[in-house]
Amino acid sequence: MKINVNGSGADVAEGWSVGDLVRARTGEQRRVAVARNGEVVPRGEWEGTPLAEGDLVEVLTPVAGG
Amino acid sequence: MKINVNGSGADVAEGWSVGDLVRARTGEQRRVAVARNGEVVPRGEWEGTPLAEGDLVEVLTPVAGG
Amino acid sequence: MKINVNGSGADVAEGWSVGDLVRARTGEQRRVAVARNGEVVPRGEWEGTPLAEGDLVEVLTPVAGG
Amino acid sequence: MKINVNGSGADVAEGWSVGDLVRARTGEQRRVAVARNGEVVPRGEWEGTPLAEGDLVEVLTPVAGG
Amino acid sequence: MDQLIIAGEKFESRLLLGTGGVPSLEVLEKAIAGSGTQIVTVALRRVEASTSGPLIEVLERCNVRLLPNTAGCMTAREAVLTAKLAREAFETSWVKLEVIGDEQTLLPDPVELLDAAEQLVADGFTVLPYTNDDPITARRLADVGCAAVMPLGSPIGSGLGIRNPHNIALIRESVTVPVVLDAGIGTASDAALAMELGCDAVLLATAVTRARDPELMSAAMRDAVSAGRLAYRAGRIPRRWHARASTQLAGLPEL
Amino acid sequence: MDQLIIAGEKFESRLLLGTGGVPSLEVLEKAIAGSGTQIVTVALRRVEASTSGPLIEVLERCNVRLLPNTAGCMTAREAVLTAKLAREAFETSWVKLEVIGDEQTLLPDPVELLDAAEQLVADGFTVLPYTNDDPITARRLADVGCAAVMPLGSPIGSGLGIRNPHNIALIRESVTVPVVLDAGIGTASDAALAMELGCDAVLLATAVTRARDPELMSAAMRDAVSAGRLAYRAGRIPRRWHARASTQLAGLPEL
Amino acid sequence: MDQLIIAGEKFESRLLLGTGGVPSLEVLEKAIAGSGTQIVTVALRRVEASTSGPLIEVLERCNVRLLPNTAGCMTAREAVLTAKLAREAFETSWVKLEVIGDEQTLLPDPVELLDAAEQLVADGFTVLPYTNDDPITARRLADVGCAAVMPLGSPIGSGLGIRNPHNIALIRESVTVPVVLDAGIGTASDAALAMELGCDAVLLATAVTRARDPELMSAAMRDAVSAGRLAYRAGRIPRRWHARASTQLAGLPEL
Amino acid sequence: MDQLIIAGEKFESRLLLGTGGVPSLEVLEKAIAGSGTQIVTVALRRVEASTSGPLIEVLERCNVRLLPNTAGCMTAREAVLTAKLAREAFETSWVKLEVIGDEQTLLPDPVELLDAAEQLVADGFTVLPYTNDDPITARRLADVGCAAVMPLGSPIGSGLGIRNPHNIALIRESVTVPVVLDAGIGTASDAALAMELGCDAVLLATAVTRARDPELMSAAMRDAVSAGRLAYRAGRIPRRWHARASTQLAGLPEL
Repeated sequence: MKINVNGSGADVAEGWSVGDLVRARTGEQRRVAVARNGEVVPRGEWEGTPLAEGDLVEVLTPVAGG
Repeated sequence: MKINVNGSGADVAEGWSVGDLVRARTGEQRRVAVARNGEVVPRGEWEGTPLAEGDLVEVLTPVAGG
Repeated sequence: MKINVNGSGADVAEGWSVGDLVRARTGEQRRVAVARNGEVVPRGEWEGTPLAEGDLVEVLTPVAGG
Repeated sequence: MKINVNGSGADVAEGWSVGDLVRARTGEQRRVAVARNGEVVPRGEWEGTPLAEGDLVEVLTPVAGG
Repeated sequence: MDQLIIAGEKFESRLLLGTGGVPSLEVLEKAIAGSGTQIVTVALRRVEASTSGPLIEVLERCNVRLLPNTAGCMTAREAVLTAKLAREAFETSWVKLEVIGDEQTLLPDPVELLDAAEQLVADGFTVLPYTNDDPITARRLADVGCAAVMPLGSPIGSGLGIRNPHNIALIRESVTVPVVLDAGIGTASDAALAMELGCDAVLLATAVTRARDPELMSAAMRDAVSAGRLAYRAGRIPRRWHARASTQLAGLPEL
Repeated sequence: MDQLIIAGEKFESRLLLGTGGVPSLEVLEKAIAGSGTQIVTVALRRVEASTSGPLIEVLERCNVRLLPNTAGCMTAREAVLTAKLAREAFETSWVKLEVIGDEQTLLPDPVELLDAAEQLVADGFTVLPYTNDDPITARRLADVGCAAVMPLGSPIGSGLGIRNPHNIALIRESVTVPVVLDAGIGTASDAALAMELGCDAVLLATAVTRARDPELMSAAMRDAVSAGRLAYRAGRIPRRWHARASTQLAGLPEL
Repeated sequence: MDQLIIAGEKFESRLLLGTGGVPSLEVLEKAIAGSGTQIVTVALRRVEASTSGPLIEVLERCNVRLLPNTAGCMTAREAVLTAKLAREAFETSWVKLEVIGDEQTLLPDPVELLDAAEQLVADGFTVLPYTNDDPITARRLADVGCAAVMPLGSPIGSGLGIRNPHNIALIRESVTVPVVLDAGIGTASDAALAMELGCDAVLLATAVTRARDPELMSAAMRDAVSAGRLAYRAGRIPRRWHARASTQLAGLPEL
Repeated sequence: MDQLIIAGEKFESRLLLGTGGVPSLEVLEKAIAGSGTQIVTVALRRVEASTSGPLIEVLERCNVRLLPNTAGCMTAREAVLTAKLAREAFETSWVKLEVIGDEQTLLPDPVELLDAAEQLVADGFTVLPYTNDDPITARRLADVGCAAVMPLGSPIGSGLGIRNPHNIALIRESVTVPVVLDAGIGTASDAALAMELGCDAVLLATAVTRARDPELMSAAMRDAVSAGRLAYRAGRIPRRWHARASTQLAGLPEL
């Protein structure tokens, strides 16, 4: 299933949830935030939120900032 | 007929037009502009525009300005 | 004997020394400095320095200053 | 006869005057000023002022200046 | 020739003169003549409040373009309606757009100003907005089609000059329409500085009309704007930390 | 008429022009004409070092008063002798007295300067000393009989403008002879400010001679000095913390 | 005690520290300690781009409040979504709201900023907006319910200090919420001046993180903010044109 | 340790405090404690004029070095004699040398000052001269053997701050002895700026003694001097015309 993660195309297994994707992308999951198709996906809904073909997902993490 | 002209109440004859009012208010009519109930009344329509009970009219003239 | 002390005329006994004058002018004598006729009179020479008619004497003491 | 003109040694004939030197150094003589051994030599005295062994002479001319 | 061009119209003078605060029409006429201005601002008020007598006759004699303002308006709606009334009264679609956010500072309200500018441009006006010195707001005003942008140097009538030259220079970088320094000018060097920063013109009123001698000050401002413009075109020397001799050291005598 | 008077001599122009740094005599002639100056500074150097060709012919054509300087001198003795040589060469007893204390900043040495000024005044010179912006030194120079005082705005050729306007204003308060702002001017607004501070004239060289376009800048400086002088005479408006409306609020319509 | 209070929360330190630009987390930890700050800004980026290692562990060790920003957003929509993501990631409803209008100056866009602020306040955020130095925009931000206003001194990272102190003082007059000077601070005296103008706090990053010695500069800023605040409370002496003797003349001897 | 060293003597504090203008000795004692100063200036006056009561006891309690001044002297002769009297009274050869040229501005007279400095150095004094901001005069004072130079920021008691930072920086370049910014400080940021310019210390009186709350202001000045010194040592960021992002753009999400 083709989706877009952080600006690049990605191929993920059918039935993957946002939680699966986050785990695949980052070890440290505290302080991580996820947006799917322009909406926030609250941490509590990661597992219950399946990914769909063509999803635009952003997986974000803290950095130093002004 | 009671109307409001430049912020004060005024009593004008039935059937008076905007043109009648302007003449009553100022000798010099060049460079004068009139608003009636929040809309501009173009010079060309002064005579053809009757006043109505409760009208809010502003009759304005040039002054020095920054 | 007429002398001038701190800008005003003063009458002092014959044979008075600078030391006598200082004692007469100020109780606290530490931190006091004396000029006589435009010269410093060191503390050690106060007693041995007789005053003479017409002397110009300045008896100075500390004040707050910028 | 050895003298110093404008910072460099120069060899001039016995009996040369300041006037001779100026003529030798510059065609245009208007607006020229001469110092000899730290003194101004007025234009009127150029011819009557003989040069002497070891003289320090400055021959100056106008330049643009702030 | 080095002309000021606004909305395709050419002007020899780069000084716009506000008429507010003049002690008399005689003084106004002298100040207009002394300043050499070709654009003069005017306003509209209720007929009862008009005290300035035959203002229009004087201005027509001076043969200047009239630029009505919307002074006193605090919302886009008021400003737009005032602009339309001015178009009727003065038979011009040019307007100095003012939308004030505060009566103490008379500083413009960026949101209302942009809203009004957009409406008036759509209605065919030639809009010259009085704005603050924020480069972003200035660029947005240009983007919506204003014929020029008129950033302030400091609050109207304050005489505090150009408080933030850096912003004025940034505005000059960020728009292509003419930049007119409007408000805050106190004296001649302020006007010269505005032009040196790259402004295309200066608009001022109080600095002349309330000066001890308005006629003399109007000539001062004429020369100041000319001086600043010429200096801008001539290209100033760079600033140096240390000195640079203006007289050659070569050939210095040993005395 | 509003004339500049130095040592009893009257001038229409309040701009004195230094000639150092000009790219060519053609440019110099244009700059002198453009600036409208009536007083031009010159220097003396060894004949071998003279590169400026028929400088004198050009200056005579321009019909300006020559003001020789003592640039490069670091002691009173050198400066006095240089002044005497200049009197011979240029047939004038006027001198711009410079005694420098440091080759990097070219700042004047107050002690040597005062010494030289006193000697030259005693010898009948009309002394115009280039000094720093210290009001005490300026007053002392006036006290010893200088015909004017010429405080700097900032170091020669630095283009840093007037670094301490407060001192220039204090100098204006403390002497009765003309005050000529000399050195540091970078652009037109600097010259205008000098005049607004009460200076009687401005002397500059580098700002014009090393500008990208010296002729254009010479006209800028002419207008800037005029603007600043007119503004000084006209009496500027006071500075205000808040705004003051330039359009009456009375009669504002309710729209 | 003289505490800073934002949204009801009390802080001993009036210095907010941005973490951008730090050479290393070791340096960041020292700078946080040296500055005495209790509020530190952070940002969100894609996981691949995170280079700062265990940033969060360090910040948790420092026991400071995290203030996420919306840096890089150019529309209200982006900023609002970014704020919501930050709320998820950092478990705080506090946000430093940035909506930039231009990538070269990084100046805020007043229209988008006000729009975003209004939405976020409605959604329960504690909004600290980075704004320009326009008093009208600042007042509007306070009016829509922002917990503080954070006007700039000059562009982010420019080190140009406070370009328009007059505007900062006007902002202080026009709002009751805390005023935090944000952006432009270059060195200690800039931070002290901000506090003397009546600001309640200072937010800076580059001035410390890119200084030659960030740890030393963090201590400088701690002392500067304290100095400026104390001076503001102590009440400075008035400015005088002339001098006032600090040593009495009475009793001066005749020597 | 970063100590101030004058004439071989080491000090932890870089703030010198003048005592003139204090409302009471109680306040003075608190201000000395609050400022952390280790050097305090005093003066001599006729016994009849002494109003300050047990000043010396207070100062001895504070355990500070006394620095007598020659305030009020207008000639080298007066100043030299006053210094000698002070040496007698205070049993110290240190002296803050003041020779004033004008009672309205209290500006130093460079000629008399240099003369007095030379005499006192020859007589074994440790001379700390109060001078104007002229780099040449400062260098000459160092050349004659002064232990430090103390240029003014602006006239004594004026609170006008540092009118010419460029000159202070040039003085710092031109001498190797300590530079102490003396006179003109109005508030904390002025003192911080002095240190950032490279001054080794700041001497102030009025700014603290006549502040609304002298004790609070003394603490402000302590922190300001510390802040400015730390910033000077830390190395400030360069000034930039445009912005520089303090948050990375890399990894910015597309939202």
